[in-house]
Amino acid sequence: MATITYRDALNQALREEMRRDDKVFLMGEEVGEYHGAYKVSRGLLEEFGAKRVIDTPIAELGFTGIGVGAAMVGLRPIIEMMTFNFALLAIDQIVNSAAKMRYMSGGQFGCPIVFRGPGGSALQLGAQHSQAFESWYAHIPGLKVVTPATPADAKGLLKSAIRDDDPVVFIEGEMLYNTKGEVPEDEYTIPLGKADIKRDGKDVTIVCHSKTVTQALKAAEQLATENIAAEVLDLRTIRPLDTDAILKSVAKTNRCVVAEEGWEFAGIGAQVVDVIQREIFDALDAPVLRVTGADVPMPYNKLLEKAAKVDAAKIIVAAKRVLYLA
Amino acid sequence: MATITYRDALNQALREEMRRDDKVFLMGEEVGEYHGAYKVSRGLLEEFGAKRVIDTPIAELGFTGIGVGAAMVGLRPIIEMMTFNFALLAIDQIVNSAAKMRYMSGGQFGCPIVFRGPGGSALQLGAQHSQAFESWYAHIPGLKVVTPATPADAKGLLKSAIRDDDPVVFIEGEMLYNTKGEVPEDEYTIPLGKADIKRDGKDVTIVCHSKTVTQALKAAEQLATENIAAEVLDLRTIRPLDTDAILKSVAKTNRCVVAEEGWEFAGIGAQVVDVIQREIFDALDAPVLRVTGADVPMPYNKLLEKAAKVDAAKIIVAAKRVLYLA
Amino acid sequence: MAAPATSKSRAPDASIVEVHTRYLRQMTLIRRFEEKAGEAYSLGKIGGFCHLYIGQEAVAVGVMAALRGDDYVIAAYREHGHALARGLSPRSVMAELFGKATGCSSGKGGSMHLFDREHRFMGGHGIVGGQIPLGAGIAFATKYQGGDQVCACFFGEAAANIGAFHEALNMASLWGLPVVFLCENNGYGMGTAVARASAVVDLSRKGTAYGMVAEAVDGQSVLAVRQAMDRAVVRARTEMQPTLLELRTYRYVGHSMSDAAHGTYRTKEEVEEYRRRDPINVLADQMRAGRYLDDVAFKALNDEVLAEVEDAYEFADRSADPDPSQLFADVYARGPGKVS
Amino acid sequence: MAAPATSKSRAPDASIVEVHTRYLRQMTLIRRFEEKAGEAYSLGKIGGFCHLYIGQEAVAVGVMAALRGDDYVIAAYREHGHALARGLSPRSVMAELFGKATGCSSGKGGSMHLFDREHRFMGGHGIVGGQIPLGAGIAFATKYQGGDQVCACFFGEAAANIGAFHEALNMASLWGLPVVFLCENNGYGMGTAVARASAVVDLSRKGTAYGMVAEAVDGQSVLAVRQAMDRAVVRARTEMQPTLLELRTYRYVGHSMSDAAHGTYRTKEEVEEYRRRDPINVLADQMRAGRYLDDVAFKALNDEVLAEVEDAYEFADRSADPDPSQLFADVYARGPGKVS
Ligand SMILES: Cc1ncc(C[n+]2csc(CCOP(=O)(O)OP(=O)(O)O)c2C)c(N)n1
Ligand SMILES: Cc1ncc(C[n+]2csc(CCOP(=O)(O)OP(=O)(O)O)c2C)c(N)n1
Ligand SMILES: [Mg+2]
Ligand SMILES: [Mg+2]
Repeated sequence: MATITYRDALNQALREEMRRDDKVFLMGEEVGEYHGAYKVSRGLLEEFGAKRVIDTPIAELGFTGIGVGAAMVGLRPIIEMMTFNFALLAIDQIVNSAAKMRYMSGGQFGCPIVFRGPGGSALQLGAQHSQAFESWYAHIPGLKVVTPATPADAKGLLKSAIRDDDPVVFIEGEMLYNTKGEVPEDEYTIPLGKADIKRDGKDVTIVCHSKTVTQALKAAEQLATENIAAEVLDLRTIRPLDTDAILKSVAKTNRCVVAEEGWEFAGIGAQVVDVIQREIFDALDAPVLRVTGADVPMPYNKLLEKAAKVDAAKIIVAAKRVLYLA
Repeated sequence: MATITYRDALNQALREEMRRDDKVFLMGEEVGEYHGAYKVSRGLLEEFGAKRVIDTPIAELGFTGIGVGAAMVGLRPIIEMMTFNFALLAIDQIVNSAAKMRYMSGGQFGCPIVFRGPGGSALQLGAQHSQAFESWYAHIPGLKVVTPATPADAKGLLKSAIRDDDPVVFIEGEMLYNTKGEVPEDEYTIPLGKADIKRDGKDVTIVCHSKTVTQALKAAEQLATENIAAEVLDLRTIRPLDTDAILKSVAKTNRCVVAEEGWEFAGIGAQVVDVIQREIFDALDAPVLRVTGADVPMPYNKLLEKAAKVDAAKIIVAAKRVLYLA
Repeated sequence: MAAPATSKSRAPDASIVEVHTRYLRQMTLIRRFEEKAGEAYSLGKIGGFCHLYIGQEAVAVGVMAALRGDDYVIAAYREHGHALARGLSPRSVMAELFGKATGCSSGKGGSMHLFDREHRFMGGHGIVGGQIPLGAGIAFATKYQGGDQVCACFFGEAAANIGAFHEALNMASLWGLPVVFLCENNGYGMGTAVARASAVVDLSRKGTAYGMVAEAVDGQSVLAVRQAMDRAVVRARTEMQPTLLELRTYRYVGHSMSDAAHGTYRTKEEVEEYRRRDPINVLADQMRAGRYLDDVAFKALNDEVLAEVEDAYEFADRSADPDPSQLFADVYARGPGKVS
Repeated sequence: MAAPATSKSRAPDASIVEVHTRYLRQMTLIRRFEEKAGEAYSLGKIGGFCHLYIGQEAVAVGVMAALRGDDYVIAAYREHGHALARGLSPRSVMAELFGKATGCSSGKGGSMHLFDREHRFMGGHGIVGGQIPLGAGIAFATKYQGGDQVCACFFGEAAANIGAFHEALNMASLWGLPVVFLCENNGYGMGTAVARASAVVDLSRKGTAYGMVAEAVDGQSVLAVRQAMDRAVVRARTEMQPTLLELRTYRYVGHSMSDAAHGTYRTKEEVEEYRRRDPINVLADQMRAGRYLDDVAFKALNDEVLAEVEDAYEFADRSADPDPSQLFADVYARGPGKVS
């Protein structure tokens, strides 16, 4: 296995899938000559040319719609959102066109498209550039939502997303691009809809995704020094949600914390809590607790920002609380 | 008390607030000469003139932004969304401008604005015109979200929303405009953030809002014939959520069903469940169950549509299940 | 059906007779179909919104006449006429309006969401302006794949005020996409006259901002529409250049079935005025003048069309609703749409 | 500071000397401020994105010179220069970049979100094009209240491709709003040259689609900018008509602090080429030619400005962070932002 960055793992996935299928193309702001604002598409313009790596004007709604139109007639567009904050401008095409096309056409027109780019909290970018919208997309039938946490997952899941016949919202962790991890040398894919146990444990389950996986692992390590064995369950795909994996883990540990970068109200964790209490109410030894971003627009100041964000320490506190140790 | 329609109650609220404060104006598609697509603004152009009742081009993003700009300098715009389905085009201005203005300006610029119009399921309008987005807006700090169920609430809450110094997303039930109810003759307002017990009961709490209130009341009536006393708790305001009222009711009944027209995943009900299990876990005699719209884009066909929607029968089934009677 | 003139001096050639007769028939079919749809709506057979195309028939018919079978068509929610002109059977369109399993979208789309894969009829879209980038995207795909198909992308004049129009036209021009933007200027977006919504009323001027060839066309003349569309199709098919056509037309009826034909926003007189340039009459008069249409033939054509519409109605009426299991079908390519 | 020429034949009048000297000082202040900000960024004193205005100074200075104190200004994320030209103190701007409580947005906004109520400086907005409707809305409010204030609404040329631009310009023209749309065409949106993003490169042509007076202006000449803005302000203030000004300028540095000045998307030579028409030099040369500036005076002015920037830096550096309690303040007008 090679140790590479999350960014390079995504780049490999794009490259491999573009080699494999010439219906796949990449479109977005600065994806070509500039290699992407976060340099995920480095070298792709050079390899595949301007026909398949397309720099767009700043027109999120328009180029997203162009992607959806192209997908209706069988191409497999990958639409890069420079960040998902800007996707709010395109969300009508994602929700009202892409997600509904197959259904409202009575199954005649599918929409095999990937909307990808960074999401979640950033570093001192302030209120308009640091938001986690996965619970919005996950609310919508017709969409799939993927939020990889590691280089290996990023690569395997992006390849599956590109091959998928439905619209996939693929949200990369803006703070994860430089993180490194082992990635298999051989071709592989990871199925959408399957969570992954990133660390085994028997005392408490920490459900997490994207950047909070790193934080949960850190928390678990710390908890281990206090003889608490936390299981870290990375959802990986948010929709469809791997409820079996969640229930299995919590049925074992009887306690659960759900962490996410996004805001609390109607977040991913709320849905996870709902599923757990509904399905295995009696298995719970304590209420499920959630760790979320503070319920405020993201402040610019470094200290306020830190206070607003999820971190390992906050996860540890929650874990101890569900164990009635704090 | 006069018995009037929900539509007329809203009209009265608009009229009274426009009379009271000339900083208040109404802007949107067809609000003037056409009196609103749902005729909520009947007579307002005639009374207040084209300066204060402004017909716009079809440009949701643009006129929403114009409203937010006007609110920054002290006007009190009411922006009508012909339906909230179209607000997806404007959501960037709602979320990235209105909701964040006060915070990112360090408290210098508020945004006293109301975004209002119909939302929720409609009648055979198909996938793009029948959606309930309240959980999206409620996810966002900086916004308030109001969803009145009766004429009296509609009037009192709209008046409060217009006077509020923060951006309020005010979602009217598209199927409620013709419903009638008693409305006080004298001037009154209803505070945002306060739920209302629409029917007392001791056996099970049905948490609901907007159109599902009507259905919950119907369900409660039916349940009463089977000697089950259901308490119907109308949230009225979704953000801020009246958790005290929810907890108080459920602490009494020990059982709860949450109904909403929207989709299940990360819906309002998920948040309600989260709060309940977290705060009064031990008071629950059964898992909280949810009744939601089916997890599909809305189909046009009448029978499929009926199957997709929440109704009293589905609420009854859920209520009996939490009572272990089904 | 049509009676070719006998007078040698003005004898139109047979192909013109055939072509004009076809246009007349299609326009009449749309008119009769829409009238029947209005009736069915009043009977509660059709639900939801129902936007009729009465008065605008020359646009859809003239445009489709310039297209090949493998070209693409995309439209907004007022698209019954486009679907029929494109060749979808009145049965499948009417059945869709009735929400039946035999409808072109299997009863799941309804009036605003007519789709037909075989005819490359790409919908029926309900968000104003939403189909404009989609149309550009279909053209993008054609160019990407080296095809020479054209995409005909219809929208109302009020849609030209929305951002999606601006973004799509810029990219279509910038990238040379084989798409024709068909702005049907019927004077109103719901109750708003064009001059109350657009800072310029000569909508073809909007092309300037995108360096795009633009043309204003008499949308009541099917022949004028056909000719302008021919030019635009050549530009798209052989030069890979988009065109903006403004088709000046009028809707006689209300915005949808829930409105009166004329509300506070326009007068009865204005509607009457426009009815004088009825697209069906415009063509019929021309054919009459050329002596290849007489009253008998016209009536025969109309009767034939009426029968077809009746048949469509009967078919729709007796067709079955979709199976309840269809509720969860086609949310995703595979598997049901159940989240948890 | 400035040395008025003595030669009688060309003696500029005192007010011109004063005005030009002020422009020169403001442009130099912005330049030195931005250089210092770049330095502070490299030292980690400033975080996040930081978009410098170096090369474009004549635009902000020329525009602000035409405004009254009670007019409104709104801009995008590259707005340090606009804020300074508008009269915000270098201290409050630098402190905001440092995220300090003494910053103009109390440390919560940062580089992209400078706000100042007193100066009617309406932000600093980070979503491309987002401030264009906001600017139109501010102008709407002025007209609504019967005021005669003007709103100066800045954006980059790449923002002219987004829907918000289209929608806002149409309504501003349709409704006669007192706003000036200031399109700063610095040739690039990040790494994308204007011709790769816009189907027309003569951006003032976009005014045609909205029946709006539009003008292309030499954005390197502060005097040309001032004159064009004077005309636009009159149109807004007295005729209630918006104007679109395209200000042709250039940015010498990278899109933000994280980019090199020239990437793959432009050459070093191109940047050098443009530096020859540096807005500060263009004005200074003119003043020198008019003999009301010499090297000594220019150096003195520069030193003065440098001291002011140093002071701002020191102030920002020693200022306190916001109190932790500020995290939940100002989410709403009243009460904390806690949901449940
Ligand atoms: C984005 C959006 N806003 C508003 C509506 C409601 N609406 C439906 S049709 C219509 C008028 C459109 O007029 P035009 O584009 O001229 O087409 P026409 O109806 O005249 O064919 C409006 C406002 C919508 N469907 N989508
Ligand atoms: C809607 C949106 N899309 C993308 C971005 C990312 N972005 C920030 S600045 C920028 C380039 C803008 O260029 P231009 O408008 O010319 O202004 P300039 O930076 O040249 O001053 C882009 C793409 C954004 N902030 N908002
Ligand atoms: Mg129209
Ligand atoms: Mg630029």
